[in-house]
Amino acid sequence: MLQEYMDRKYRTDNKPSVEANLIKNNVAIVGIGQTQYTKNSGRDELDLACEAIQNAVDDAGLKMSDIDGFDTFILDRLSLPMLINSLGTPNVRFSCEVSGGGGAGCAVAVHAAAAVATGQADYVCCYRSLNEASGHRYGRGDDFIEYMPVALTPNYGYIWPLGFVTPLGWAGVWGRRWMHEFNITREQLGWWPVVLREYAQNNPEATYFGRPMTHEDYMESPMIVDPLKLHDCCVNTDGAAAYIITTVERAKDLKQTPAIIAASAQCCPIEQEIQTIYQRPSISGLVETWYVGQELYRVAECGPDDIDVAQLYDPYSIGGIIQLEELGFCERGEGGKFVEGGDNIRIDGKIPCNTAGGLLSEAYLHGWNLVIEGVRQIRGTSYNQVKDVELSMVTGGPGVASSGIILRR
Amino acid sequence: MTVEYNPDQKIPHPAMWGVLYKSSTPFWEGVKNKKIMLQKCKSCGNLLNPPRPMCPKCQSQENEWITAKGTGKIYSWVTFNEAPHPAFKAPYAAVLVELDEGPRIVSNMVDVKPEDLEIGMAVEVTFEDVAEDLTLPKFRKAG
Amino acid sequence: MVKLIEGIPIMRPYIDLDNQGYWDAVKNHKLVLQYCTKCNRFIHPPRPMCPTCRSQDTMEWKESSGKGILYSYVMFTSPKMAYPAYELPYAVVLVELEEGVRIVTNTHEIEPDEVQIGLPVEVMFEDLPDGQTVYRFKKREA
Amino acid sequence: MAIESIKDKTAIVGIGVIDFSTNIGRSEWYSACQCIKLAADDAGLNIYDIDGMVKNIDDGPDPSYVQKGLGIDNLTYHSESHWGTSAMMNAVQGVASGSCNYCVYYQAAHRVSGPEKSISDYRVAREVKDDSLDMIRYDFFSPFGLIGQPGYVAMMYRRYMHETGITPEQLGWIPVVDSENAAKNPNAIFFDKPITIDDYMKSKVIADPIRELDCAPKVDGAIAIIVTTPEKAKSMKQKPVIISSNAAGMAPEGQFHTSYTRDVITELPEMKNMGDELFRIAGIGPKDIKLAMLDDTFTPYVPLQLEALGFCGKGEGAAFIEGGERIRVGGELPINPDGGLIGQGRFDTTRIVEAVRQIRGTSTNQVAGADTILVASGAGGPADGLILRKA
Repeated sequence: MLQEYMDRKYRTDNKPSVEANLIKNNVAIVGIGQTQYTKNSGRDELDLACEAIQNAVDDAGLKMSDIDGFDTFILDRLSLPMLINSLGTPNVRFSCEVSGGGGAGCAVAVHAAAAVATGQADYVCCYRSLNEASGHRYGRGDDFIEYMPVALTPNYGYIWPLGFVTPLGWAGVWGRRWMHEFNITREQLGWWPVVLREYAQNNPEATYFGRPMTHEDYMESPMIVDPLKLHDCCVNTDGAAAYIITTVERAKDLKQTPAIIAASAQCCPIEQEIQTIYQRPSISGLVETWYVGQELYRVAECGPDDIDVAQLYDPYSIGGIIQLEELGFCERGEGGKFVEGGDNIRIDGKIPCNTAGGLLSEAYLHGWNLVIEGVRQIRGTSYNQVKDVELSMVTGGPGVASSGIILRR
Repeated sequence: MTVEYNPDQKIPHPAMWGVLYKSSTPFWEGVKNKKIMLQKCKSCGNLLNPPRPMCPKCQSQENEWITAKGTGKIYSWVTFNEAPHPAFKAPYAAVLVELDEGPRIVSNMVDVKPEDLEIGMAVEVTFEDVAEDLTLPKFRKAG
Repeated sequence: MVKLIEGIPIMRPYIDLDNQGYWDAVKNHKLVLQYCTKCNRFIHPPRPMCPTCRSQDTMEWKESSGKGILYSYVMFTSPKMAYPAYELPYAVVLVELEEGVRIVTNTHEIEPDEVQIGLPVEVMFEDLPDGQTVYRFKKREA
Repeated sequence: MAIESIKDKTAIVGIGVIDFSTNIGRSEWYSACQCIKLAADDAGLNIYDIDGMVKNIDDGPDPSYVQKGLGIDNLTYHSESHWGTSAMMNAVQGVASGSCNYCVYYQAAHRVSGPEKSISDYRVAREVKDDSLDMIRYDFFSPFGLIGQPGYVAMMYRRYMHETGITPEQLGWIPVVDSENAAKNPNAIFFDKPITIDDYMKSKVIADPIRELDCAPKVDGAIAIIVTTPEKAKSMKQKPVIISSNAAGMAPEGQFHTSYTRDVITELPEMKNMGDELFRIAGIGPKDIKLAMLDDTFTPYVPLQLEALGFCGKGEGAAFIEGGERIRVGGELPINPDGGLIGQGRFDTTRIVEAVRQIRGTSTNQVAGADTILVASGAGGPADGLILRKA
């Protein structure tokens, strides 16, 4: 099982050829939009979605009626017909939802790109709208009592009744195993959240803007689920974000510098459970992220050294750091050392990461904010702009069926 | 004939959905005050039914609420010979009323037997307290 | 450890046609695992098809020795992410059984500072007041 | 270069269908694994080569579950879709865009005996906690007792009767012809023998004017369909069925079965948008279609689909179906020779399966010369469809 991963030898003979890939270099993200990220929006999610989508449409220089496709991932609380009835888009030809939770952060772009590349839609809007701070939050323990007397699925039945209902806990199990096998220290872990918080100080839209944090602050923060401390965990956000995907051909006539998709990848390796990926031979790595990285590099015909800036889906610090290993930015087991001191992931480091503050310090918008920052880095409009960005990588969540894209100028 | 309810069963309440669709709240607040409220786009005057946070014609997010006259015509109806929900006693009818302002809303008739219903029948609103915490707009034959 | 707080129900497992045998056994204080008689392989979690030979009728339930090693764990220390039916702190551990599969479980009579990767453990069962039977793991001699 | 359209870029190479039942005695997970295995056998494909999976969001277990049984190491493409058979579009895009080689679309749903909620991650949790997450704004209907799809459709149907004069004696020919066809299809378990129009008229009126026989019954079933490129199909076991065209359509003011706020409520504009796109991509018109697989979940939608897809003019649907001659096998436009959903139960992918069998020439109720077939799904809401042709 998972021999390719165990041997670190990616099979390419069973993949569609790079020439057959219609997405590569043919599709681009041309518009980005968001609402304010707050702790209590006082508005419903449909309302927030409408605003973010309108902003994305304006940003692209399009009309609302141009949008003919919609895409998001499951766990979405909106009714698509109601969204369309509000936006007034006359003929929607494509819609899709991707499963896998946060892992689908980029898979949504993959499917939208596939629709655009095959002529099934002209302009697809990928949207996300949440009231997780003030309303319902996915993955909190106390939520479960009132509405879930029985575990949700057969496989959760072996896990959830043990007082084990939160993604943070599930990830803690493989996170601890990683720390154990490679002697990763808590001091090392802390540098990921600390550097992200530094980035957020330059981003006025970030939740933690104006609230700096030192490594000492991190060390003193309370333990939430041992091995994770409060500041290892993502923020709660009310807000919405959207981006628009079309062909490179159409992008030429639009307002913005297009962020061209050089490669897109999705993967669901076997024995996948949402975070509780405990049956695999080794659980101290992220099989999903490795597959995504390999496929991205294969299609984009590049390697980790060519990537200028990365937005890694980090619902908790370990999820971000192990991804650095699996994507080849550092050796396996070296993630702790790599982030120590923070320089490697700072703006002029080896691989600047989550330059808007990521999920820990900017917003937890299920990865939409990461795609948007990935686009800004290509446009040259980031609050923490990396110099001369040619290739900008974005990934989906760790420990779930995952995804990723590489954007280029 | 008026819709009859089984007293030991809870009639489906609209309030359950208020969290997700805040836009609907003024409509149900209006019903409590015995008014039918309609959402109107401030920018182009389009009536938005059902309520929503953006006008599909002009994409404005500014809107206001107006009070409907409460008169209209039956546009279509269904007679339930079997109750799909235990709170309702079959047979009963659900009607689709086209208000004079234009929007169509689903409701029930008061004092009209299902077999006497016809498309085009002129109707006017009346309000019925069907449960302690639920008032519904219903319609009766006009005049 | 793992103390239940009175009055708060604990979640029940999702029992369906594929895992009925597993939960029936737990009720009888036995830990069984799904086993493919064609591939001579233990499989967990239970499923309707063997992923190696893709047969749908060669699977049976085989009793586990109940012995294993603590492979990894988390310790719930804050009410924020914990399930409110349990007294804090409580551990959730991943045990690698002798049969090669890993199962998630709680601990029995193991102090928080004793919960460590590599600890030899074995299964025990407890009948809860609400009629449920649960399995937990306690220390054993290596 | 991005391509202009998906015309002829993909093909169906395998179908797997389990025996339908009203009490199947196994889990949906079991059936999902089983039907994919059957489809791979049918295609002559090694299951290990499947690298894409799509499904309807509400049906059956997620790809990550099915994969655990099938032993597929990695999927490079998977997604879910809401309505009808629109997941097919994702399969087509995945293969055509070069994102995967062999994409399987599976629908495993035990709607009679199965769990009320399918094993599909958080989705169920949301529904348990908060029914709002469903697609319709029920809050304006439920307090008045307008509950359930038969009622929703009845509201539209009454208006349709008023506007066009269609009668139950005319509409009844849909279940009558469905029952004739179903009697020939062993997997259509709801009719052993044909019914007459009298039988239909005696059928219980549940939400006047909708009768029991106007609604497709629930069923336990599972179906898998494998899609790949025509090039790869050449070396496979079955003669490929080429996907000439595939499209989906939505329209303003749409709600599931309850688009009552539109100016005209007795049309299917989603279906019209979808059909126009379908014919545009395929480069053909309604006259070229030899057989139509239409959505008969609720019978009033059949004449409306005939109108929306251009098989007859507006308001002419009733006359088209009356007497059944034009829609029987051998007629001008045979419809649902497998017995439709009235005969087989609510299971949208049966339409694709029957279309594939007709083109292969292996149907139990074969239509002569059925080389170009239209499949339509999602009547009364977002619509989707396919035009399939012989290679």
